[in-house]
Amino acid sequence: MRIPCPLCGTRDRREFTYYGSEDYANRPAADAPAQAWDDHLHNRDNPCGPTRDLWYHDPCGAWVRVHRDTATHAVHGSDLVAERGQA
Amino acid sequence: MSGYRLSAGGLVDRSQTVRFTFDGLPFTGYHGDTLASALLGNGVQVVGRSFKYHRPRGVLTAGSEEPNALVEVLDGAQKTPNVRATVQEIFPGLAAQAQNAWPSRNLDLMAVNDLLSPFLSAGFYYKTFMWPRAFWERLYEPLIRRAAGLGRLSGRHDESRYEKVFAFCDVLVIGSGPAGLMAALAAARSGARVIVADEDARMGGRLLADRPEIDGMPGDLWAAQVLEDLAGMPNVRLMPRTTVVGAHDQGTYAALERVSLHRAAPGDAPREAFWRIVAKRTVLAAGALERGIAFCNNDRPGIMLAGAARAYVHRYGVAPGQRVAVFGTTDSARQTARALQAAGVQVAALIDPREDASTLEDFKVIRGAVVTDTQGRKGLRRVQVRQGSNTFALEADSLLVSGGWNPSVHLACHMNGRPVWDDGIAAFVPKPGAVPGLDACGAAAGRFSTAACLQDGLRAGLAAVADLGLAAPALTAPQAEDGSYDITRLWHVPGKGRAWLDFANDVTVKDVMLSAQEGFRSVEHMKRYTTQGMAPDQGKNSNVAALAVLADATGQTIPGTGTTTFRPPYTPVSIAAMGGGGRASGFAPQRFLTSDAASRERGAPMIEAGLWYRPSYFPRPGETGWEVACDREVRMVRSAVGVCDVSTLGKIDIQGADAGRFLDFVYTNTFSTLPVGKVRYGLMLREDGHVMDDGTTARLGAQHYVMTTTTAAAGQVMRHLDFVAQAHCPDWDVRMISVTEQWAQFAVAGPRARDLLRAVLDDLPDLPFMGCAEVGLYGIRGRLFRISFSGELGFELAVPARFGESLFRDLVGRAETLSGGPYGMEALNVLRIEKGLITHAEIHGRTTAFDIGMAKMVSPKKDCIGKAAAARPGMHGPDREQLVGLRPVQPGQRLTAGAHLFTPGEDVKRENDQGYVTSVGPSPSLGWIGLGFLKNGRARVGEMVRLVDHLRGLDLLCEVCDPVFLDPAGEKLRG
Amino acid sequence: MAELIAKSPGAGLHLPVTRGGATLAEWLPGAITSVAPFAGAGDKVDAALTPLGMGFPAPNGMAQGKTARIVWTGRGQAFLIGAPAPEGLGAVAALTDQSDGWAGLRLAGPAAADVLARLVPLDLDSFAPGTAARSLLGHMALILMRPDPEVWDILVFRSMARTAIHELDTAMVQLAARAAG
Amino acid sequence: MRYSGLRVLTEGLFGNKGWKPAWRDPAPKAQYDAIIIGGGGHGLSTAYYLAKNHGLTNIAVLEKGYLGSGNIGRNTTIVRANYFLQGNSEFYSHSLKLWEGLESELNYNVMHSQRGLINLFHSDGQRDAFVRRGNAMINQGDDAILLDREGVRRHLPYLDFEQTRFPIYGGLLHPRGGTARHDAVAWGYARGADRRGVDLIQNCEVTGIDIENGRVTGVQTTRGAIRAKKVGMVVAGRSSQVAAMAGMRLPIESHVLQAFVTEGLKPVIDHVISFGMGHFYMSQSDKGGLVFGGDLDFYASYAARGNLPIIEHVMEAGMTLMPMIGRAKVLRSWGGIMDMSPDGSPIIDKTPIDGLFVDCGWNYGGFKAVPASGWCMAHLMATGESHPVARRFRLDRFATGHVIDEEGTGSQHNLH
Repeated sequence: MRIPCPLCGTRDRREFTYYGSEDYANRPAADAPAQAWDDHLHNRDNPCGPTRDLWYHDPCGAWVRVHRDTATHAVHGSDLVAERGQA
Repeated sequence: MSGYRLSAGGLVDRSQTVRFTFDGLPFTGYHGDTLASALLGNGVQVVGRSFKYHRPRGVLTAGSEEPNALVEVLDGAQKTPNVRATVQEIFPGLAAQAQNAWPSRNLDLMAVNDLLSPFLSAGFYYKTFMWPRAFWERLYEPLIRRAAGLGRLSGRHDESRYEKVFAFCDVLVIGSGPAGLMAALAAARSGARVIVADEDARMGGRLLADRPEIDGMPGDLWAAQVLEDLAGMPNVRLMPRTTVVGAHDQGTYAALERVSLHRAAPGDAPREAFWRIVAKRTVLAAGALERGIAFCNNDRPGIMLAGAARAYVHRYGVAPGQRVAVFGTTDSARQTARALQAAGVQVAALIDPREDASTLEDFKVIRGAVVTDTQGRKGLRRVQVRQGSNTFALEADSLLVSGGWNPSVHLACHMNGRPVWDDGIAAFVPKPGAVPGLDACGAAAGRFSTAACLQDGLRAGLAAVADLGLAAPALTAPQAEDGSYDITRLWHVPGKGRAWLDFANDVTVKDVMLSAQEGFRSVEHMKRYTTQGMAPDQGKNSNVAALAVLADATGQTIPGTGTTTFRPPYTPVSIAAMGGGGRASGFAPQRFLTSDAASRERGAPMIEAGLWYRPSYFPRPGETGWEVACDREVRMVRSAVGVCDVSTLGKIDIQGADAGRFLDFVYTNTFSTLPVGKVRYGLMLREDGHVMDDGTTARLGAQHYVMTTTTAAAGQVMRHLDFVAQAHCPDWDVRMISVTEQWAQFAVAGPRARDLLRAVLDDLPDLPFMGCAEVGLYGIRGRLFRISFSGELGFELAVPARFGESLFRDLVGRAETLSGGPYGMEALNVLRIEKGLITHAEIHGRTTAFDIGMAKMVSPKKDCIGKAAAARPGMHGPDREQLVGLRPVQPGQRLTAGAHLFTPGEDVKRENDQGYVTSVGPSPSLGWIGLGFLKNGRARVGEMVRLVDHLRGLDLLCEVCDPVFLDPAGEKLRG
Repeated sequence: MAELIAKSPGAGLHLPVTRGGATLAEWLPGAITSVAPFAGAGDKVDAALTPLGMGFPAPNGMAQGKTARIVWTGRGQAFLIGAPAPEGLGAVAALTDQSDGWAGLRLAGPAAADVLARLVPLDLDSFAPGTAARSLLGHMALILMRPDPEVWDILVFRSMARTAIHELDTAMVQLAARAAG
Repeated sequence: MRYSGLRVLTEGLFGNKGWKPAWRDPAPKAQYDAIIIGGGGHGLSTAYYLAKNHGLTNIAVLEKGYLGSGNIGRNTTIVRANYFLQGNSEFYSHSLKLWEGLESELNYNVMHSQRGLINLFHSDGQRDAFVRRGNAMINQGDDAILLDREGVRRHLPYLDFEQTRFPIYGGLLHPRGGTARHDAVAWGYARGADRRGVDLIQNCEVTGIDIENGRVTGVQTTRGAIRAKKVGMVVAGRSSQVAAMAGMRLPIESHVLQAFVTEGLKPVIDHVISFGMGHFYMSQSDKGGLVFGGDLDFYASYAARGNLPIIEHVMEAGMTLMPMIGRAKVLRSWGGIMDMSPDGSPIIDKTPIDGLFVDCGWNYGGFKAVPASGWCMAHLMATGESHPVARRFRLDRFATGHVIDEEGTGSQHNLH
């Protein structure tokens, strides 16, 4: 499997550390209700199909949001977590 | 004796005789022979025994799909089981043995199973061996295990060399037959970077086995010409002896190269290399595999696939028998009969089930006929033929069978795409697009004539080139035979006896029928119930026929029955090849301290800690065991001064206008208010509210901090900080980088620490506890932190790593003049337990700030990572196990980490479990002491608990105490 | 003792070594400073680097000045190698001294790329001379530079020098033995 | 039809013509007392125990493919009860006891073989953690023996004690740990459930869950609507998709776990070996293949296939620990779809919808749980109360913080 790092280019999966769904990047406000925190930390759409998830490119230190498909392993693109659009 | 070496012909080098042994007997072959061709050339017919019934078996194929001729090669630690004799090239001194036979392949006592076969039908073992219960493990299972299996491992470490390689190309061509060569030529001439991989030692594919005429020349010569052309191009890499075994995501292919398995003395060359090939486009030109026909006793030695027989004649100059019969449903059979006759082999008859088959041959053609049975236990003697209502016998020592050809669809199916049934050829073909970027062509796509293969290969090559945006070269396919493929479907000739499908696992037509009878009617159920297709050939020879039999039994069509899943690897790959480089210390990098050599010189046993090697203790002459040394080192620190290399701790440099604010966010406590020149202990939570790590962070400047992490968590913390910065506060001005390796850092601890530092530093600054400063020493700059992990007056001195070893030697030498010296991990551990300081033994991932008595460190004034989740009801309260100190009621008793705690008087059982011990150590002043977690522990200080360690036979009473055993007011470290 | 003895990461590790068409030697790059421009300070960082004849590099980039080289080493980060940080850089970028944190190795010769292909998951044919990359050497973090077509400069963590040299040497031995067969 | 050695003999003498189908092939009825969605190991055992322990026989198991088509047939067949934390401890202990009587219970030889499981450790700290676990096992009434280095050598003389990257300090031996024949477990439960009247309906995919006023009333399937007042979702690997039909969002992320088997070999490995530092475990099947695996591929996936980095990592782990397996050839690899929960422990609980129950989140420990999972899920569905050994496997424990995190890696699904 090969993952596109927006900085370094497409690299072998072995250069990356996986975190999980992009839900982890959307942190609730400190005073958000408990349900929001439960959803942030635990509950997942867990789609069989297109998804966006978070990968760390260990060599360059960039957190990358990858647009890919969990059913086919197709990778459609990626962006930097720090510069991610809201689309 | 049946097979023999023809007096001429073949592509072997008859000028080079090669001597080898099989089952201890000497044989000779020629350079270029496989073990199978050499054995056939020597008339050896029985090469092994079958898996279940231990039937004598001979060579069936001429490729890696061979189900029968699996042998052990080499001896001692080099012994290699389950080697395909059809792939293994002979070399001088090669020693091979038959396997799965006892005492020998010719007299195998396990063959009694063959007589018991009525009772050993599919799945019989699920129905019996259950009584009495204990007999399964003691009697039945050991018997089954001994009878099963194939070859033997040596039981000794595989010390050989293996290699892994990465490669990249524009076009990967898999297979070098007519289709592959044309594809490669098209791609290469366009300027694309091309890799051509072929399983065989010699490239050319079926062109070598069939030698069809191409542009007026024999196919093998045409192939040689094209290969020479390709070899001369700098953008082409030819990889013979290389099997592409797996198609993975984004154009990544796994391939196994047999680098030196054919060499008598490989020297330092690897045995095998495991390639990871990344290709923009792939042309699958892996050809097709011939399949047999199920008839009674179709597994006897001497029965071979028809196409394989042609390969033995043309490629190796070997005849499969003295008098051969040929039986087949396609013209492959006729072609074989002709080829053998042309080579001078006596052809008994061609048996063709087609009523309209031509009889115009120089040999007898029996049309509208089938083979119904065979005779000859250790070698074929007679073939029973039925033509219409007549049955008669043919004398033959070899029967060559063709039931049609199956395209090698495997790689095209590795990404879950199922192949598609093609009724015209009665076989499955690859589903286009099933593997992105992969295009099947030639026989692999069901196009069987040489001309069609050449044209289709060219098409695939040009298509790949066009996809890549390269200019197509001017290239046309050469002229070649273009016959149509005519097949009569014949999967199974009905009869009374056993007709084999899966030779390797001994699965017969009856087994598949029984499976359907018992309700195992889906193809996956049938496979799993009968083990059809699960043997070393993975059903390459038999799966399609088995499907057909199942479809027949269940009244479904073959495509309606479907296939089982194709999974990597295409051919089996050694663990050593895929694990190349992992042997011994190669599994993970080794990290060495700058003080490593100095510690080892002092005899320190080194222990592994997060890839690093750290000294356990520094033994002195006469000291026996670690406890004596540890005791001395602890006393030394408490009474004089000790030196310890703490460079393994993670160090992260954090700078920027928002650095303080950022630290406030990742730590539970506040750092933005920390004065420059001061150090603070910080507690870091995971977002789920549990403790991630702890350590000290120093403020070096207004916008400059350096954070310390534990050794184990250094990488995790760096990744976490990057995540928080990039995901949650990307606009903050924070810059982070690891400086762990830049600094060699040494703890200098004990009442005489200042004396030691004064001798080393240009000027010892008057640092308060938790202060830091830059210092000068020996003409260089270092950093001095007044922090302590021992409870003593303590400093950590950091210098650029190049000076680490020298400074360590200097500090230790000077410490010794002050009655001090180095101390290791054991003493460090006792020192910190005496002070109730925690490590990852305590913050093991399930502990909260509340558990370790640090709830108050979670600042109420600000948000921080983990704060919200830490507020969940289950994360605090009296039901939680809390950090406590433990000391035995009877002085001198030993404690053990891993023991569990109980309330005295209660039964020792899970329901009553009160907690457990995490760390223990022998304190010179207090005896054995420990840290542990106890339910509602802080409220129970002063109570007795019962400590039980079943595994080490310990059961004693302890007093619960505060985790800080020594100097609770901290007078020593502030002194 | 009047002074501390400086020890290079590769000291005692039996370099240089030549096997077949590749030579592995210790490479002593001199001063290494990490440069991470502060927010919005990109232009100022470029300006501060101008005296060295270089600017802040793009990803996978490397610039070679007369005495020094600057190499992209990660998101918002580069290593200035071979010269001290120029005046004023520290005010516009976070700097750290990395001179002692890395073991430098130089692999050179016609077989060098084939040796690296045993350990580095990069397309080395497409790795243009004068560029750099962050990647892996086996299981180790790697900064790889290709100053010349047949010269590869390698930085790995100092503590891993022994493993890196062992793995490179093993690849060299096996590659050379293949050629011999 | 009762299976026995005598039956095998008599059938063998008469051409094996008398064997009957292992289970019926019924058409779905319009209504059942209870429906189990999922004909894998857990679903089949749930149905079996609903019928056997609770007398509910008007029930159906709905399977979208063939019985046992999920992870029950794609695992490394390890059976053990060696947990540390309360919740897991009592549950897996219960499961192991059920395993120990499974052949006679089911009249089916599932080839449960207590070959002994050895967890290796490589430092003092790891030893203490394993001792803590071993003591918990004994406190629970199970078995554990601490082996020092020489003890490990006696059992596993072929390990590399000299050069391996992480030196072997010792091991924790769990004598009752072992393996079983995975498919046989599914088939044995299926046959047992069928014999008690349960309808096992294959090729019947659930496409919707009918809910009225907060109560479940039945399911929609590719073979029509089926009414039932109780529905159990036992569909590890597809839990999120099925739960979504009921409007639920589960704390589950699906991951791929690869496993491997080599060509057959004469007996060489007797135990189950677990090498935590390398994330590697191995045993040898009765057919002679070395069966082994490692860690997840670590990215969310439903593709049931993996990639090379983890494959290589697993092989490298094998080579550093026991290089005598180097020349064994991997015959086949496969990938299972794992329901990864945020604490690595499963869920057996009611849902906010009346009559709808969920059994999921088995991470990669589901095989050994098959008997107890079915036992406890059946108890829950029949009585409406959690079984005592499964009462901590609550759906709301993540919200409340009562997590059961054996690995201590926190709320990141792929780290367990």
